[in-house]
Amino acid sequence: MIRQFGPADILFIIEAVRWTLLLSVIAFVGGAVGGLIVALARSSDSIALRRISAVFIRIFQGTPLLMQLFLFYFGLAVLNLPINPLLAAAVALTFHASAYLGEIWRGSIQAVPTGQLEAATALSLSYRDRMQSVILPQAARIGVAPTVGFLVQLIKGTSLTSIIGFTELTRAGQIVNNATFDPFVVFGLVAVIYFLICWPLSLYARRLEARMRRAFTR
Amino acid sequence: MYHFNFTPVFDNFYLLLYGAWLTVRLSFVAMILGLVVSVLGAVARTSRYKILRGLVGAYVEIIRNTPFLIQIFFLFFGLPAVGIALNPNVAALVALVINVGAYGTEITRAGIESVPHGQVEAGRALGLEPVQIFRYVVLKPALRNVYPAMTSQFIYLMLTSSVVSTISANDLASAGADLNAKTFASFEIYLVITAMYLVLSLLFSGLFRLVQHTLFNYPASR
Amino acid sequence: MTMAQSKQLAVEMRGVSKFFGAFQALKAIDLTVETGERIVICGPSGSGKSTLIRTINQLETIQSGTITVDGIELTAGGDNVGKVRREVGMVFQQFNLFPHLTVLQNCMLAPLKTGRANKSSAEATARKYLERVKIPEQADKFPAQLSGGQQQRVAIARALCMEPRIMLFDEPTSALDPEMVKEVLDTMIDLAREGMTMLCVTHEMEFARAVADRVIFMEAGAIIEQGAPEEFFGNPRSERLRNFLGQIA
Amino acid sequence: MTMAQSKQLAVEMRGVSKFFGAFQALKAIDLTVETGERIVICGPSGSGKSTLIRTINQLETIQSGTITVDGIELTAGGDNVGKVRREVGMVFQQFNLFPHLTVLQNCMLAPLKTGRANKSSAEATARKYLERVKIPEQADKFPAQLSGGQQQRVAIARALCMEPRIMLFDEPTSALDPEMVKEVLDTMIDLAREGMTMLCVTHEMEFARAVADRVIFMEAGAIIEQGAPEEFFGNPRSERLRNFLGQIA
Amino acid sequence: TTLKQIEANGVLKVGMLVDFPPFGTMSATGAPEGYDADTAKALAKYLGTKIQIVPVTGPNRIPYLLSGQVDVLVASLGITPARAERVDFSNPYAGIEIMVYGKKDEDVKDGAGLAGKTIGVVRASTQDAGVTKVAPASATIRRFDDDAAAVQALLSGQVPLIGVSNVIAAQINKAAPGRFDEKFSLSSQVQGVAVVPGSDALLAKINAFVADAMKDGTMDKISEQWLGTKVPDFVRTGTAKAALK
Ligand SMILES: Nc1ncnc2c1ncn2[C@@H]1O[C@H](COP(=O)(O)OP(=O)(O)OP(=O)(O)O)[C@@H](O)[C@H]1O
Ligand SMILES: Nc1ncnc2c1ncn2[C@@H]1O[C@H](COP(=O)(O)OP(=O)(O)OP(=O)(O)O)[C@@H](O)[C@H]1O
Ligand SMILES: [Mg+2]
Ligand SMILES: [Mg+2]
Repeated sequence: MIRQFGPADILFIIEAVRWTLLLSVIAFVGGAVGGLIVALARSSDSIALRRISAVFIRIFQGTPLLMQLFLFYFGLAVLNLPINPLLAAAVALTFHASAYLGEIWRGSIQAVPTGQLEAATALSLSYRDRMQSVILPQAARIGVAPTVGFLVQLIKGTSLTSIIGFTELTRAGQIVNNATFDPFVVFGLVAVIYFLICWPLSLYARRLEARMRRAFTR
Repeated sequence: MYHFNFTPVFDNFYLLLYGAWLTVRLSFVAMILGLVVSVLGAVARTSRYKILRGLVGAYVEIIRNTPFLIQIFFLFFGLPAVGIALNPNVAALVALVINVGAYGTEITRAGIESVPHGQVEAGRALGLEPVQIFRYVVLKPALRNVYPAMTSQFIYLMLTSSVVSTISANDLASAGADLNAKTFASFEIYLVITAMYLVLSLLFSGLFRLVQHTLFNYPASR
Repeated sequence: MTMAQSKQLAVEMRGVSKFFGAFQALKAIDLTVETGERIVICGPSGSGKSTLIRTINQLETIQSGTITVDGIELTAGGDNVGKVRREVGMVFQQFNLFPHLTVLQNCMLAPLKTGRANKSSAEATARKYLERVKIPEQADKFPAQLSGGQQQRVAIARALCMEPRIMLFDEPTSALDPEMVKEVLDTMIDLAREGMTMLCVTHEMEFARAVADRVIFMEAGAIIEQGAPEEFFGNPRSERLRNFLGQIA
Repeated sequence: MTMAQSKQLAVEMRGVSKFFGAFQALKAIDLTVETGERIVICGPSGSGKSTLIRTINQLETIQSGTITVDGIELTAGGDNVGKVRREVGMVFQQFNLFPHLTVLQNCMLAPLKTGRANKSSAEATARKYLERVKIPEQADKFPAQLSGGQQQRVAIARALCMEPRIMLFDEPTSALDPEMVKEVLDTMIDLAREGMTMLCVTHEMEFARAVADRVIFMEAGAIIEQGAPEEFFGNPRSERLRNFLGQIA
Repeated sequence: TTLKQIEANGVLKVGMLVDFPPFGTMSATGAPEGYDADTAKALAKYLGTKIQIVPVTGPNRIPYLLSGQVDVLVASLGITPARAERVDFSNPYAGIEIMVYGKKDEDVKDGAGLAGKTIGVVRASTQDAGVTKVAPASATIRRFDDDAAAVQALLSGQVPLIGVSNVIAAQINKAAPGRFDEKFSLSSQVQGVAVVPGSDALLAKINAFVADAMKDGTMDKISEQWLGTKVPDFVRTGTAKAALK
């Protein structure tokens, strides 16, 4: 039954990339929405909102993504909610990304000088307008580099969805390896593919970061 | 309807506790060694020698852009081919150190670059050697400046270590998996383990705060 | 004081106290400012000058006392805070222009978002006030491309675009290089001459002499002395004020 | 100039040129400083004053010429740079105290690590010089807990703890608030009176008048004029120096 | 899920391993295949439903079943008393022999011979249970997540011995002829289709299917295709009850 590692296997692994990418996109989009809410709650005036969001962040940054995926998948089923793996992965990754992005963006929001908020307040802008027109555009500039950096982490993190049955890149590698017993070629290929996806993003993040530094030390 | 049954979990709780202790020990040693690697890496990354900078740069990029799972696979199954068969627990430790060292190198480098150049010049003007300047003038303020980034990387390291069970290394996650194999009370077990990881990360956060108070307890210059 | 009278007043503060934690930054301040009056506030660092004027548009909330601005009682709740902020313009030491918006956009933002003007009328107003502060040609630049003096004049124009009835200035020239102080002071003097009600924290005594109706000296959260400029500078009553004037001369 | 003579000299610079890329910051400077001499260097911004004194302890390397400090030729290689740095103390505009060390630790670090003293003698020396700069009671504070003037005095004490034969000062008072300038200048005057060889970049002309043996005026990387203070200030020969003195007065 | 519901849905959701060749694997085109896959397809055909194969892993296959993610497991699940406490088993549809296998020069003949040795197994597998039972305290048992990891550990020299099935052992022998041999047999083990406890109607139907398929040669065909032999007698005549004795 051992078969030679062949073109079909390469194709199988490469095709699995779409799951890696799809899950990353879902997690990022979900995390962006959730992260914005968390960041706003974290930097709001309401003590209750700040506390709740802090606990949320604590939990999701304080436990392994592996465990989160597992609990969401089996847990929702335990609660008699019929769910499919894609939905479970989407929910778990979204929560995970929300916690991290929320924390990154809270930092960005707080890095905007307080004078900006005061000026906007003195101009009698509403909370919504202050955030939308004054604070968030500036925070976005500060936060874009660490956000791209986190995206890399998220892409790598989707490898853990294999535990709930996703045949994404890492899992595809394991499956092919089980049939071919050729771990170096198989995992080497998998590593190279991850690198090709992640490295450009890392470089981009570093460029953005350097640009930010220049903008501030001008 | 699922029937919750925590009895098997708590009957075997000592196994999980032992696993948690292994995770703490593994992460803690990896943090210390990772810090050493980070500092050395950062020095190399800011050194005059282009080759050294390039090598460390490649190390950092490769590690940061591939999943930990793949790295640990290579280390455990790959090294025996060149005659180095690491015991799974050692392999897990080495993999974690290599991994956190890559992130830590970047963080520490940013810290070193955040120390004003005037500090180095003052050291030079006082007749200190470059190594002394690094050790006594630059290092502490550099680490202080990036301490929050470093500690959250350490927490992340502790959470990532849950993956080492794949190479049969022993930790909290593998203790849970073994218990799962015996009792099949999966949901209960993972719930408890997740809570235990949360407690561990809170404990580590507390430890880091304590370290900050004792080690970096000087007022920031304006 | 009857209701009818207080309507004439631009600002009326009664027993205003402000605490930061246990520290009392304002100690039962009483202050009335008439419509059209120009007030200069001075005093040593930390005496509460900024805190005082920031309570007027509620950038700082107060713990006791009442503040009435243009007949609107701030502490009465409702949307009074919002109403007052629309009547009161503020200029900061650090300019606080929005760096991601052009000069024109900085000036148009608040009128547009508060529903005060539509796009074309907001732009017309913005250009009018940029003209008034003498930098109409900078409308499409970003703040970072302007000198400090120009930025501060944009900040003044931005506040004016809300057509406020009262203007607050918090050390508007102290972050400026010496050669730019004059251009900003000139703008402020123009404004004062046109009859704007102004409260201005500044140590520019020439400005005080030129336009102030009244100069107020604060120390340790209290108003120690106040009077018309000639009297204030020529004949300071308290020892502390004499010392202070000696230092800043 | 014979060998025997140059031994008497604290600093001897011959044809020293310094380039930053293509830009020449020092243009074939010749300068001799006798032991015990007090020199003040002034000149417009960018004229090369800092660069000049920084070449003396090799914070800046030079491209041509020779520098001899206390008989040790700097450009000759070997451990000469280290030797010279141990003979030369330096005080910076920005203090550059080590923020993570207490005042005492700041003063003890270099003597301990260069093997000049053991722990107890280093501490004794440190306390002696902290006494000399009049802040013995601050020994256990961190730099950030001190005022600017106090920090600069600690910086002076720190340099003195290496018991240098020559002290370099690069605008030691220009980052200070006005009320703190005097305390630092007083410390420097004391030091000068005790006979320390000093090279001091400063625009404090009173200091120059009080203690300088010679004042040097630089412009565009060259020494344009030099002389004793009375002559230098009273009777400036060049047009440029006259202009410069007019500006800073 | 009850039999009625499955019939009403028209789809049988089957949990299957895809990293356990030749029982469950992925073809080069990404479709599940193997002994289990063919058995599952035959079962679905027998029930008159469509089939949906859900890939599961060794450690999580039982939770999959119990949480309702799948209707049945055809996942090379050996019939053991511990598992029978959580799930109900059909009569066996396949069987394997579990053995300790390792380097030629390792001199091990029985459980006691494992003293002081390191042995790799797949976590939560029958081998795990078997080795754990016979190995003395001084033996080190290393538990891996799947067969590939355990086999890889053997091939790379990380462990000198592993607990495996005869099927995997045959594959290793093909990959590395002459390096390894069988040390001793742990047990023969039969595998059953697993259902949620109490699904009696479903279980009865599955048992009927197994009996039919054994008789009409369906299972023999599957076995010949994937294992190269007919269904052995200990499977053909075995029952779930007997296996749990
Ligand atoms: N957010 C705050 N939290 C705590 N204390 C504050 C805060 N803002 C101001 N203070 C304190 O209140 C006092 C008055 O401050 P304020 O800024 O009004 O002084 P000021 O007269 O404007 O001084 P300056 O001339 O330095 O601007 C000071 O002692 C200051 O330390
Ligand atoms: N590291 C450097 N790289 C490039 N150019 C430099 C560097 N340091 C100094 N310069 C240039 O050399 C010239 C002399 O600089 P220097 O700092 O010695 O001037 P200065 O007389 O001390 O001026 P200031 O009074 O502003 O301190 C300046 O034109 C400066 O721009
Ligand atoms: Mg103020
Ligand atoms: Mg200089």
